[in-house]
Amino acid sequence: MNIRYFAWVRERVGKEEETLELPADVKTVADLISHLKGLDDYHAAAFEEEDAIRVALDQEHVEADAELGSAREVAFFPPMTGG
Amino acid sequence: MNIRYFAWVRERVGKEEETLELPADVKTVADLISHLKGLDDYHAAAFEEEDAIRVALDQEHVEADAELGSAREVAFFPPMTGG
Amino acid sequence: MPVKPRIVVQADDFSAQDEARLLTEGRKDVGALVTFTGLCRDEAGTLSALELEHYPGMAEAELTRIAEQAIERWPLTGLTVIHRFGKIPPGENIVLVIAASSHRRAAFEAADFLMDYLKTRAPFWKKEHLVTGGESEWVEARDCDDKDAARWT
Amino acid sequence: MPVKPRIVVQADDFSAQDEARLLTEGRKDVGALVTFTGLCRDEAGTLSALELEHYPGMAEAELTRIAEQAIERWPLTGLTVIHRFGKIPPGENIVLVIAASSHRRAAFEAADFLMDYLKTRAPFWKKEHLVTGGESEWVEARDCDDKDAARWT
Repeated sequence: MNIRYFAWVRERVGKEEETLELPADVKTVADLISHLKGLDDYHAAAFEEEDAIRVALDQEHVEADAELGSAREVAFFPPMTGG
Repeated sequence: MNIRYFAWVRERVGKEEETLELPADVKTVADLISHLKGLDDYHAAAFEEEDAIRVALDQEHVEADAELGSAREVAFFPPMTGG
Repeated sequence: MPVKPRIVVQADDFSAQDEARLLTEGRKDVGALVTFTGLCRDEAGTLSALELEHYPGMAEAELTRIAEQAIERWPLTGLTVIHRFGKIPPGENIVLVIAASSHRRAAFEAADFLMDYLKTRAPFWKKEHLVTGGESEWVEARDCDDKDAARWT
Repeated sequence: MPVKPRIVVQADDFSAQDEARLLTEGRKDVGALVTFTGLCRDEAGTLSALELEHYPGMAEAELTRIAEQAIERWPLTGLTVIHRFGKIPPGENIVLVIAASSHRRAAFEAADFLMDYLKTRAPFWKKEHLVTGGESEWVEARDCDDKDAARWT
């Protein structure tokens, strides 16, 4: 799965995107966040304030309980501040 | 007193403005309207739908019970339709 | 120092872009500009022009009074109101309001308020001239305009 | 036929005037144009630029979804949304929304709704670069933006 990061989430993870093979038991966005937190200190720091992180699946906003399903791309970012 | 008319009030009266000497008992806008209605058929027709007429004294909106006081100019017109 | 509104009543067309520039150029305190442009419309294709009659002097005075109310009510950095008079064919501009503020909500509300009050209080009257040349008719005031204006009281 | 919104995400500045012309030229059914322009502001004089990061692809997709909601909700004749990205110095444009309609209230409400939803849902993030060259900071989302957006639900 292709994983993208934006704004301070990107800065903390230290990369714009990465492609990961996910274990079979990672079924929801919340599962994925737990999995990413375990990868290294950078990911752990990025997802520390878990409530402050927004998620998009295939470029549509979703909540943490959303099923990853057959999505090709997931993105993590802080609350939006455009406009 | 200088009296001005706009839009269909002007068309019915048949003039844009006129200067009239008013009897001493014409004290309010309502008195003035009664006085004007008595002048001729044109004025009577203009003020027939009295509720539809708006009034300004010295270029400020007022109600029919307003005192004419020392106002130099009074204007009569229909509800505004600008914008 | 309170903002001084720019009020113009003219026969000529206006440039919304030039007016916006007057409110923003050389400043760094304007975060939001809300511009309302009112145009002469004619969906039926029966209108040759709207004729706008106004009360010279009072039109400017009343627009200034409405603008000053908006300035008192919202934190604006600038406010412009331009209203045309004379014959205006379909597709052309009639009225322009621009409210400038540091904050988006203030600019939106001030422009909205200004248009509602302008419609019901500024001394302008529209007459419809028809393509057929038939008798021209005065546009009637609409109850919903009074209701819109009452939202702010 | 439903109106198709014009959605642009670009680094370059835009011309509100050219965009307004696209929505009105050659038409007689547009009575009201409400334009919102958001600018980079810096009252304290400490900002060298805002840097706008965005999620390419999703930014356009989400703005389109928001615009389509507005089109479904209000009788619009046209709707344009332009959002810039990259470094934007104080005083420059960031975002443009123009809602065109036969009716004033529809244009006002659609533009207002669009900005509220854009602020809370379009994937853009602002970072402040300071004149002093000190560490740049991400702008924090404001609770009042969520409250503004909730007005429409």
